[in-house]
Amino acid sequence: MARMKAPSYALTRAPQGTLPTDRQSRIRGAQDRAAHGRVLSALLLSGPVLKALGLAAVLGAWQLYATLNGTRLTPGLEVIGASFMQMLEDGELLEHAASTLTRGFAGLAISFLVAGLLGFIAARSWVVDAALGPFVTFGYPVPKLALYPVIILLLGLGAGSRIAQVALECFFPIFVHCYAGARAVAPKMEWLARNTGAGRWRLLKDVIMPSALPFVFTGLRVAVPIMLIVMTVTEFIGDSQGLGYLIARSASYFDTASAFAVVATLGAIGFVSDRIVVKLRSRVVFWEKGASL
Amino acid sequence: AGANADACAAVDLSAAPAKPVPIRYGTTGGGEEPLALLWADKAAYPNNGKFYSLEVTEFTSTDRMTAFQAGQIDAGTISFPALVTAVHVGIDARAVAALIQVNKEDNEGAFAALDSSNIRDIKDFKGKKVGYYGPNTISEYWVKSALRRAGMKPNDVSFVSLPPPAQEQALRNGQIDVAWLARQFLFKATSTGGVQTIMTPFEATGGQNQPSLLIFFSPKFIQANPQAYCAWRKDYQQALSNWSANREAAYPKLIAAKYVTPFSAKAGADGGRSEGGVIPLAELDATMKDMAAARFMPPAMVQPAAKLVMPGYSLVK
Amino acid sequence: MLQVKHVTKTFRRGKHIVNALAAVDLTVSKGEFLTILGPSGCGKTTLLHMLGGFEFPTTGSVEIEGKPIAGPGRDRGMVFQEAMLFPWRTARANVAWPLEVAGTPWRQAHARADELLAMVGLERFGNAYPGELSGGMRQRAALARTLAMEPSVLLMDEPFGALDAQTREVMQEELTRLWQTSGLTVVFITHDINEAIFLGDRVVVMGASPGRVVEDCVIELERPRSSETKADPRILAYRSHLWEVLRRESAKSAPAMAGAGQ
Amino acid sequence: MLQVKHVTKTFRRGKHIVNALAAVDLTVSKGEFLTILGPSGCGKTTLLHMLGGFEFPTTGSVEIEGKPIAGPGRDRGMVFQEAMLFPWRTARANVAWPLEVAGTPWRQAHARADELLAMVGLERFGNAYPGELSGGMRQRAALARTLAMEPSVLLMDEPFGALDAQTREVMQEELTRLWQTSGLTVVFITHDINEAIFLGDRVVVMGASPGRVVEDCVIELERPRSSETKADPRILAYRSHLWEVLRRESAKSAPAMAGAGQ
Amino acid sequence: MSTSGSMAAQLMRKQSFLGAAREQTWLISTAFTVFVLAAWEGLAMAGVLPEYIYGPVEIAAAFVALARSGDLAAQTGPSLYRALSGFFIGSAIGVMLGLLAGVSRVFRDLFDLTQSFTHPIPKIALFPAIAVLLGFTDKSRILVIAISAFYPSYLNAMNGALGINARLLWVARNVGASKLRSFFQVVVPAAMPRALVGVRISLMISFVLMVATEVVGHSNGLGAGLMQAYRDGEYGAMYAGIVAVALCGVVANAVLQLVARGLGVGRHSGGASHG
Ligand SMILES: Nc1ncnc2c1ncn2[C@@H]1O[C@H](COP(=O)(O)OP(=O)(O)OP(=O)(O)O)[C@@H](O)[C@H]1O
Ligand SMILES: Nc1ncnc2c1ncn2[C@@H]1O[C@H](COP(=O)(O)OP(=O)(O)OP(=O)(O)O)[C@@H](O)[C@H]1O
Ligand SMILES: [Mg+2]
Ligand SMILES: [Mg+2]
Repeated sequence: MARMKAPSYALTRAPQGTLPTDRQSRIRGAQDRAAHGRVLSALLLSGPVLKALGLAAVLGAWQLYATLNGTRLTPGLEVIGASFMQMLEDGELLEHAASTLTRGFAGLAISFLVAGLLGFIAARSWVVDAALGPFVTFGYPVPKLALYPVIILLLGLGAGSRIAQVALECFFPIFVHCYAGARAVAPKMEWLARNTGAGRWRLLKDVIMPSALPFVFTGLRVAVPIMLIVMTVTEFIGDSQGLGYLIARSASYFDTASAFAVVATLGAIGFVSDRIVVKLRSRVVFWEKGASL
Repeated sequence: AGANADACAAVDLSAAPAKPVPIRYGTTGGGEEPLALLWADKAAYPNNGKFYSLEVTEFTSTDRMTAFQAGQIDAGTISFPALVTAVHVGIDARAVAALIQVNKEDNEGAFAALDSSNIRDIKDFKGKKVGYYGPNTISEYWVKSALRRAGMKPNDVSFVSLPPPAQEQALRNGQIDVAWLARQFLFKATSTGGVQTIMTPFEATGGQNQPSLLIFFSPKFIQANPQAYCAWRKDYQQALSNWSANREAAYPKLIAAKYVTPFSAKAGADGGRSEGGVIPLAELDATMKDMAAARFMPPAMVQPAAKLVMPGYSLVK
Repeated sequence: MLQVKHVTKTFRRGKHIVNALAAVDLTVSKGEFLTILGPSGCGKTTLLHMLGGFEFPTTGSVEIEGKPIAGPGRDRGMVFQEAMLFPWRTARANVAWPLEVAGTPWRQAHARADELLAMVGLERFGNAYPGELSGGMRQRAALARTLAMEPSVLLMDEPFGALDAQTREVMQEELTRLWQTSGLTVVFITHDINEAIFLGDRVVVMGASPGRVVEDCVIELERPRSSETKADPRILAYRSHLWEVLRRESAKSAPAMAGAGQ
Repeated sequence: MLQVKHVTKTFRRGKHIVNALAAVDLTVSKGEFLTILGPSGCGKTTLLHMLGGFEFPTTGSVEIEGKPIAGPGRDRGMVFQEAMLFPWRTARANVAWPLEVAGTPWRQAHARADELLAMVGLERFGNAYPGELSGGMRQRAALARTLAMEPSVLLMDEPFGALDAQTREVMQEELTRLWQTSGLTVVFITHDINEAIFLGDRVVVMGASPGRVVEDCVIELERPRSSETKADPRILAYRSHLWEVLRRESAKSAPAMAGAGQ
Repeated sequence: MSTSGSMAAQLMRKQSFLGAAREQTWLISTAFTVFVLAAWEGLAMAGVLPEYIYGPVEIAAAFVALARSGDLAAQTGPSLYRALSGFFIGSAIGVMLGLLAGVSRVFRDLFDLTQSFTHPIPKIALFPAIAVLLGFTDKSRILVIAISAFYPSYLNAMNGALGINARLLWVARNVGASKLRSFFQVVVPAAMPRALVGVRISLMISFVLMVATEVVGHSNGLGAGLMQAYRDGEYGAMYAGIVAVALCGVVANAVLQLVARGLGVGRHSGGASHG
């Protein structure tokens, strides 16, 4: 193993933190250009700071609006925060959030299974593509929310109708993304796969899926918020569960602060889900690193 | 002049202003027929367009108060619980007249169950799913009041919030066991058959007269435009008496104005109107007490009825 | 046996058509090593794609063992002009893929992949992703992947184009050894006349405008060929002959290039 | 003048690091034609990318006229190892793009693009999209695009790798002519030793494990060089010398390749 | 309008081995559609379906009735105005910012947290707050639609830009192209196929929100009309409204596809890198 003149070319373990990354080198290059005054801007432009700045800007704008406007309809962050803590202590918030999440993710899972599968099949088989074509073209611009009454009539007012509504509303975004993804395979790569004699399943698993993954993840990122939105809107009516119900109830007591506290909770839930999806994406689709202008 | 004196008596309605004052009014879209006559039968109410002009916008219940707080409407229709809550949280809206009155003759609607079910009165509600219009609506109060009277607890039933038209279907599909059916839906359901009335609001509240739907105004608006307001109020009272006198003559006009559909017109007489649109303060107080007792409303919200109305300008007794 | 019978291929480009191949006839015997030379754009790649079953002739037919080629098959391994590695797989996993497809157990497939990578001089880069390999390394990895398929026909499109002279020689020797021990049929496109002569049993020269076969030259050098063979005077003769043909072809196509309208 | 001063470059691959270049020193004078040879994966492309300003050294510095290179510039035209044409633009529009960027009127830019396409023998393919061009055609189009920039330094990464011998000779002559008339500085990576000698004022050989300069050889052949020059006996001498160096380098890296653990 | 063909052409370059003739595709599309409609109608006629689920013929009749009454024409104008204005504003800004975020880490980081936090908030829940600012007017509705349409376009454009082969941008930098020019002439075309997937979703969301916003506050339009019909238990008019909304969506989508094809998307495979 350890040969006498082990070439430094060989792969060696990087001593932690000693190696400048590409970007650091680039920054260094930039620093060479203008020797100083860059430290502050480098700090300001660092990832975490920027991310926090972006969010702070939005929240700050809200607070400003609230302060200037001063009506009960746009409560300030401190009022919303107080309502939030109150509901958290009551245990109400968690209970309703749990109800929303279990139903919502159940719907999303169903949608992903069905739409993902159909999307891939339609992308790869012109017969299925042709058969589904008119339904996709006509079905996807139809606001599925308009069908909710019918769904209630069919499935009742509990979990069933909500799960169905979420599945229905998320169906097309997921379908469209999976369809586009399954068609984004580089032609030569597919030739190659067919050359090795890869069967349908192989082709799907090892070539089409990886090529489609960037699209699928975008689909997921689009679908999670749609799920939360649909859950909220459908919970405005029906059995008294979920964050949507909580919003409706707060609104009927003209308790805007509580309503916004619930809305913020929805934002937080969506935020966490989105972070998970983003982390997963960078793990799974590691070969798409992005480029800078 | 004191709270009891009618301030409108002092308002001069002989000379109209150069331009009528617009009253931006938010409606709910159900059971407001007498009010709707003001624009559906405009010719009969010449003050509309002379002293005031009614700009009507239809809202869902919570949106209406949002619009009001944002200064986008001056007046509107409000349910009694919503009024209590609004005044309690400090919204500057005060009731000036009654719109729907729960009383013995009232047929604005009823709680109903399927013939095939074994629900016959409030005692059978235990563990059942009851359709209502949502939290803090008057339909919730009626159920809770009846439950209290029957010696039961509010959470003996589970409430299912549903928009009015969905109630009948949900009942027939077994998604709920008891539905709250407003007049035209009750009419439709009973004419189809298989559904029977369990209790009316009047029965549910133990025979208590009470206004369930009120008209509110912004006190600031009235103070700034007493003439427009009083002219409107006069017209409204006129419309009420016309409505009581001859509903059959009014329906075609309401249909033409698209306020009601021909079908709901067939649902017929209502009877749930207070004489001259007057708000009986004593009834309000009694109802609020019952609301608190039925655990529909936190006791902290109970307040003297006089605080809910606009002193001087309201039709009260 | 591969047979290309009177094949033409036209591509449509908007309103225009491009005649890529005109009446190509070609037979490759079993176990033969055929090399193809020809000016840039004369249709070599197009022809090879047809043998692979990826594209189809506009007229004429392409047959294997007397049966028309209906699509790609594991029997005909293809090395594309661009490496076309899967960016989501390491070099090793890329090479192991055809084996996994064939149902080889994972461990075995990866062990074999390591052997093949060693053969092309990439043993230390098994864990590297394609984006981290140099151009020549990618080409070698792609070659290893195709070899993993153990095809009976090897279709290679300028596989050593991005390799330095030394590595190229090593690879040529490896390929020759492999071919001799396994009875492979090889169709090999190159731009290097020496390579074409050194490797091939037969060198075919294609001409452009439109693409067709202009020279079919049997190389009568003994096997096994070694670096001494390279000094053989016959090689020089072949060289100058093929060079002459190529020059004539390019010259012929050059004015045609300039003259032909769209 | 381009100066590479004690440059090292390390790539990070997960937990491992790859030493692509170790202490490279190199100076290219103004107007010089420098060719680079070296085994596959020795870091030639990496070095060229640094001269282009696309990548940066881990240690050391790369300078132009005494100033560190901070980024890409129009003065240094780059021909990439892969053609990197814009797939959504026709060949003509691809070549015209640098001119459009420089503010040349559309009509003029396209006229000039047609000239350049003709120069690389693609006059009939101005309307073709890159996906419709053969490998060699794409390479030529990419070259034309870089020439359209009229850079003062030309950085070329195996630009003629996918060309047949004949086309290659034509292109070599064109390039030489261009270089002689314009005072260009050229850094040219190739795997063809003859090409390196025929084109270069100086040939640099790089070695692998890790990448560094192992030979710097001035070619003392008179200009202009013609096809007769190719018969010059000195060429043979250079050839065998460079070949020897390359062989030694590859040989040195080969056993290391086999032995080095991960 | 060819359905599957255009679906494919718009999204990505088509490269199927089993390329089917246009007529075949058409035949299958028609046959399957007719089959489903016939099955549905059959069930409706057999009385298997509940009373409130209409058959296709009944819905068509209701649609014709609504169209005859003139209500349809009156409702379509304002609805389309809202949906399309919101869609244009939202998706245009979304695509632009998304592409910027794709190529600039600063932009990406700046929008990152904000995006993931605000995206899942039901915009319709913000309507009251917006209405305080702009009133229960078309302005508020368009704003809500635009905000909602923003996200899918943003995300897809960003991911499209992230997938660009970095070397293409190197070429641009080498040529000395300004950032602006590189952005419009390299990033935009390379990312367009993916960005358009997002624009498609945005269009869909715009129509959903069109219906949702027309239910809030006072409104006219298709959404308000169909909700009114639903409230009145006039299911025929409700279904007719749904069909009308669907038709608007379909036409808008078809126009979008034509524009995409006019822009040349789908003629090439974009700049996404593959090894
Ligand atoms: N998809 C296509 N659409 C249109 N024309 C094409 C297409 N593919 C190839 N061609 C044309 O067909 C001709 C032959 O191309 P091919 O790739 O076979 O050439 P080649 O001999 O491999 O060239 P090279 O040595 O440069 O790789 C060229 O003129 C090319 O422009
Ligand atoms: N992005 C990267 N990440 C990790 N390693 C890299 C990366 N780019 C290049 N390398 C490594 O750096 C070394 C030099 O690569 P480079 O592309 O410069 O070689 P080259 O001399 O151009 O070879 P070729 O002649 O095959 O093109 C190789 O070992 C390669 O694996
Ligand atoms: Mg080729
Ligand atoms: Mg290289």
